[in-house]
Amino acid sequence: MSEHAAEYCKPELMACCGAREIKDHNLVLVGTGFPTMSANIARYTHAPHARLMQESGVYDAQPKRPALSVGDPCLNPGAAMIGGLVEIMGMFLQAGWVDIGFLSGSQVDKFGNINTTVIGDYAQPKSRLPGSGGANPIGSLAKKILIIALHDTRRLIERVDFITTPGYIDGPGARERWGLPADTGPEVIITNKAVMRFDKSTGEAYLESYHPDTSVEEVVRLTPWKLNVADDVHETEPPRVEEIRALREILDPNRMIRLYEGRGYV
Amino acid sequence: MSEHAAEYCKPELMACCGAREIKDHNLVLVGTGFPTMSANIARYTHAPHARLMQESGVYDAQPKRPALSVGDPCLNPGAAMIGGLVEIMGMFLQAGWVDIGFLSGSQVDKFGNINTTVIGDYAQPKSRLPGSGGANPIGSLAKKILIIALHDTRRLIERVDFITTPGYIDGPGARERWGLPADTGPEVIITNKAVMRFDKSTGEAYLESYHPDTSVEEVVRLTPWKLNVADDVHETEPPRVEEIRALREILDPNRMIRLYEGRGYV
Amino acid sequence: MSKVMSMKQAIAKHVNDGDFLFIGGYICRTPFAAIHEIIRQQKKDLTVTRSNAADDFDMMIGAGVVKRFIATFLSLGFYGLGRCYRRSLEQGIPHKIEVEEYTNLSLPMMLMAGSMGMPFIPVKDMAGSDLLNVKSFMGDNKYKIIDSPFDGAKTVLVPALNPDLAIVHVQQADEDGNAQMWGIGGDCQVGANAAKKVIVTCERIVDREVIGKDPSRTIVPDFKVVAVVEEPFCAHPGYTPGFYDFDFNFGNLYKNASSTVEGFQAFLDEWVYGVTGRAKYIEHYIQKMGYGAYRNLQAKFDYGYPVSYAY
Amino acid sequence: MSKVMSMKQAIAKHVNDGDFLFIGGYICRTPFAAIHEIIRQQKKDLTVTRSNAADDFDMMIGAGVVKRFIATFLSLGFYGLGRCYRRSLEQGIPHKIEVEEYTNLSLPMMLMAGSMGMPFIPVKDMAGSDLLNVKSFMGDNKYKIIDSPFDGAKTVLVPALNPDLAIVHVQQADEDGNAQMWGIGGDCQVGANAAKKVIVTCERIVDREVIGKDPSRTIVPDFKVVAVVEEPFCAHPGYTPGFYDFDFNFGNLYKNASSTVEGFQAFLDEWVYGVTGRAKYIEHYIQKMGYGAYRNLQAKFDYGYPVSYAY
Repeated sequence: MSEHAAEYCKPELMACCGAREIKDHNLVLVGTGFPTMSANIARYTHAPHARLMQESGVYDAQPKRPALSVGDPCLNPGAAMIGGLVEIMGMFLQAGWVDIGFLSGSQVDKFGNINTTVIGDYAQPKSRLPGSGGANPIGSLAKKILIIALHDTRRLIERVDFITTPGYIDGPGARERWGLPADTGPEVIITNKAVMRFDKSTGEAYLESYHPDTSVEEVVRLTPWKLNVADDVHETEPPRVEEIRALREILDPNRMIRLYEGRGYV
Repeated sequence: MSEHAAEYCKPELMACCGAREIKDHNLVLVGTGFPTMSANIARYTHAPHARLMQESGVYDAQPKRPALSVGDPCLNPGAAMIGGLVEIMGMFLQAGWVDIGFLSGSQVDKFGNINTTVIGDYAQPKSRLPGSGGANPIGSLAKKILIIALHDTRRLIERVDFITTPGYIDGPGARERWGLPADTGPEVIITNKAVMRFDKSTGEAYLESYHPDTSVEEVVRLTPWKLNVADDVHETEPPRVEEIRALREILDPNRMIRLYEGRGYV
Repeated sequence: MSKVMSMKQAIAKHVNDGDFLFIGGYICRTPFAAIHEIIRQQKKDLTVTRSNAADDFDMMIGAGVVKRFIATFLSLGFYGLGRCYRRSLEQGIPHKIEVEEYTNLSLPMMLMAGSMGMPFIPVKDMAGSDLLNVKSFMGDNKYKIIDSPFDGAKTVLVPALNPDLAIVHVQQADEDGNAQMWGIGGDCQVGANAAKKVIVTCERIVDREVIGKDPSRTIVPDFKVVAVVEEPFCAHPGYTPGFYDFDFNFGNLYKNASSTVEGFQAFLDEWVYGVTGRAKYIEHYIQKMGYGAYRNLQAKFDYGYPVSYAY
Repeated sequence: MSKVMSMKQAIAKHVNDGDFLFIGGYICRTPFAAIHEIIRQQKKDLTVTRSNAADDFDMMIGAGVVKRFIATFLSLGFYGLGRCYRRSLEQGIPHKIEVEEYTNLSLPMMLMAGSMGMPFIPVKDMAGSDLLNVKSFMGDNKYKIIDSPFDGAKTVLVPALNPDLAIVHVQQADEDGNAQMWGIGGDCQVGANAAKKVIVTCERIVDREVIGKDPSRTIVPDFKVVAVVEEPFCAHPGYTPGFYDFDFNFGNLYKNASSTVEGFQAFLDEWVYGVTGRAKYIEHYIQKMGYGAYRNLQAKFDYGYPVSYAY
């Protein structure tokens, strides 16, 4: 058993939870922030052959500073291949090569559907969000989707206002009926309070583990749908020493990840 | 009126006939041999902005020796753009940018249909030919098709054994019924005896001009279908001095074009 | 046959009110100088498209030149939501644009289909999402669902797009328009080649002979190009690989300015209407931010290896 | 994780009897050493494809390793018709292969569709020709004609192809398989990326750092690659831009040899079965043709310019 870090912040724990979902040799389509952190923690620990790509056209970048966007200049020098959206979203993702995709959104529901389009009515928006971008195709076509979310009753919701990106849509069999590829779909929702894993037979997220300093009861209370709890529910394993070392010594020496604390990830 | 060359061989005349069909700024999809000669004569005379491309992926090559194939090494250095079949056949041809295509075949019929697949029965071939290659898409999609043929009653035929590349198929309206793009199709058949132009209202080739040293009667006799003759039928204009100069001084100083004489182009 | 002209000429001559424009870029190689000129010339009723739009499209929407947007995404990324975009859709300021929504897979595929003369193209995304339930100006032609004639599977088809004009920024082009690019591509190549004509803006004009030394780098052939504009620093505040970095601080400036209608107007007055073109823009930038800030954006020296096409 | 191995190992390990192979090349960058090894190992019942096949495919057909051919064209070009191909189809020597015929537009599009996970793709060629009237082993799935759901226009759809394995030759690759290419492409990139796995043969193995100096040149990413074979002169008698010219005289030699069954067999005995691999092949070439002939094929020195991706 690994030793655990004595001290860590919640975003660091979340990044480690993401990393643990990544297997060696996995191909990971990342954005900025959490996904890049998670994928790189995995690379520096148990998954040295995992490879990252950005939808803008970059495969296996070697950035010398943290990328602020998927089109960041630092992703260019040293990459193994650079094309464009056609290559990453068409030739890699749609062709079925991408193992892991990360998603987040303003609303996430129990089926793992995600809304990044609009709060309120589409025609008369209360709040207009950016839209799908790469989210819909990633959610449709990557083999395993990891959802990052803030655990509150505004972000987690019984039913999203708009399905930008399909999770299990309205329940078991829906992805198949829509013709989405077999063996794709959301795997977990990683929040600042818990890891919720999807039960493929119901399409719903259930509580797998609650983070240290919270409890099953608190997580259930902060989740607006009737949250099923795993028989073997347990405390989330804290960051391991080698995970934290990768983060702080190699990936994020300035601990920029703590910016997420300011956004509520505590 | 231009001066004419005192001496020339039949393949040179044919190359000039091809060149005269090319307008300035035309994009010409060429193979080797006649098409390249014709397109380059045009470039060095009346169509300086005409541009050549080869289906293998090359646009505006600057070869320092005559290319022996559309994949010849000499097409690489100095080209303006190199891609592959997807770029030339998809992005340039299918997208409707190619003005001129050259075709030839073992059989050509009065509707400009061309056979490069098989002589005899398809399943039990008397003679198996190479197949379509780029011919079918060029014949389907280039705005103006120039057909180069040997004028005898084996190559010219009432009806080809196999339509590899559609001309006017079985007559007027057929291309439209099949959904081929408007304003495409064969323009002329240039042979070693004559120039036959297509009547768009019947889809059939008629005699426009007979080459010096032959006659309407000879051409009609050597053509296996009932050949219509233009009211203003006339002798083909011989190579102009400037056309022959481009050929012999720039393009083909060794007069390799005379190889075609050995293949019957006399 | 040289097609070289100024940005002012290129936009005046080739961008018409009501045109459908593809504008390339992905933070990388955004033709910002062209966008400013479009705004300066107060073009109207444009339909615009690109995958992953950012401050460039936000600015055009805020300046009122856009009527319709074939979209996948619009955000300022690190700097948050697109303020002008939100004001347009939430409050109708300066007017409510019409949005047809796709994704970063389907839209590039529609442009690729357009670039290759296909009528439509099958895509595997959008199924099961509300993107199929919202249709705007493309109406029932936004997409079609068929049963595949091969295996009966439900298949989403999206139509080819052929913009009237594309504007793309590249590292180098010759005077005829053969355009060469390296680094992050976005949907630049398919978007440019889908268009009926192309304005190429570039960091440097090179001889045709330079193009011929490395023809595999060419992404747009000259025959599609109607104007070539040599416009160094064209992509600022975005970047061009090998030439300059993106401008983190300017991103903040735009974010803050665009947070209010007045601030956005003041931004336009200063950086768009207040200059006659990119040269004056750079002058103003240096005057305001200091030469050090400008100098810091210039790319480091880190060249690769040459290759040979010889035989 | 190095995937470097010998050609013998790569073919033994990754080419199975009955496999569907894409083999790249267009006179340019034909992986001839791989083809010879496939013949040497007497693989059976292969389905093979590529647009514009030449002496390489002719030789495989004559050697009896091919069962089925998804074809557009097979010819020796300047040297006339493919003799082995004709003998197979006209006389059943060594056996009659099955041929499914497409074109140099439709086949690359089918491979492109395969490379991008599309189920099928619309093409504008083949309509009105007898190519629609001959169907072989693909049967009714050779193509489908539908009325476009957008505008009702008659539209030909062709299916995506996904070969079991692609073999492509490039100028350089790293040990993991990131493969870089320049010059004439044919359908090499779409064919390689359509396949479930790829053998990359290359003129030189380079460090990952070299790949990273010019990542826009990469045509196949390492994760698709199962073997990397450093095999200089691999494409002879074809060529590789920047490395060597094509061998005009060898073309004549093959033409003449393949004109008869006996001559073809003697050719295989000498150049394929008679050598253990490409090193011995080159030795034999030099012994027979002279070092001067070998030297004359080496490319001239004519390098372009390096570019920078720095910021």
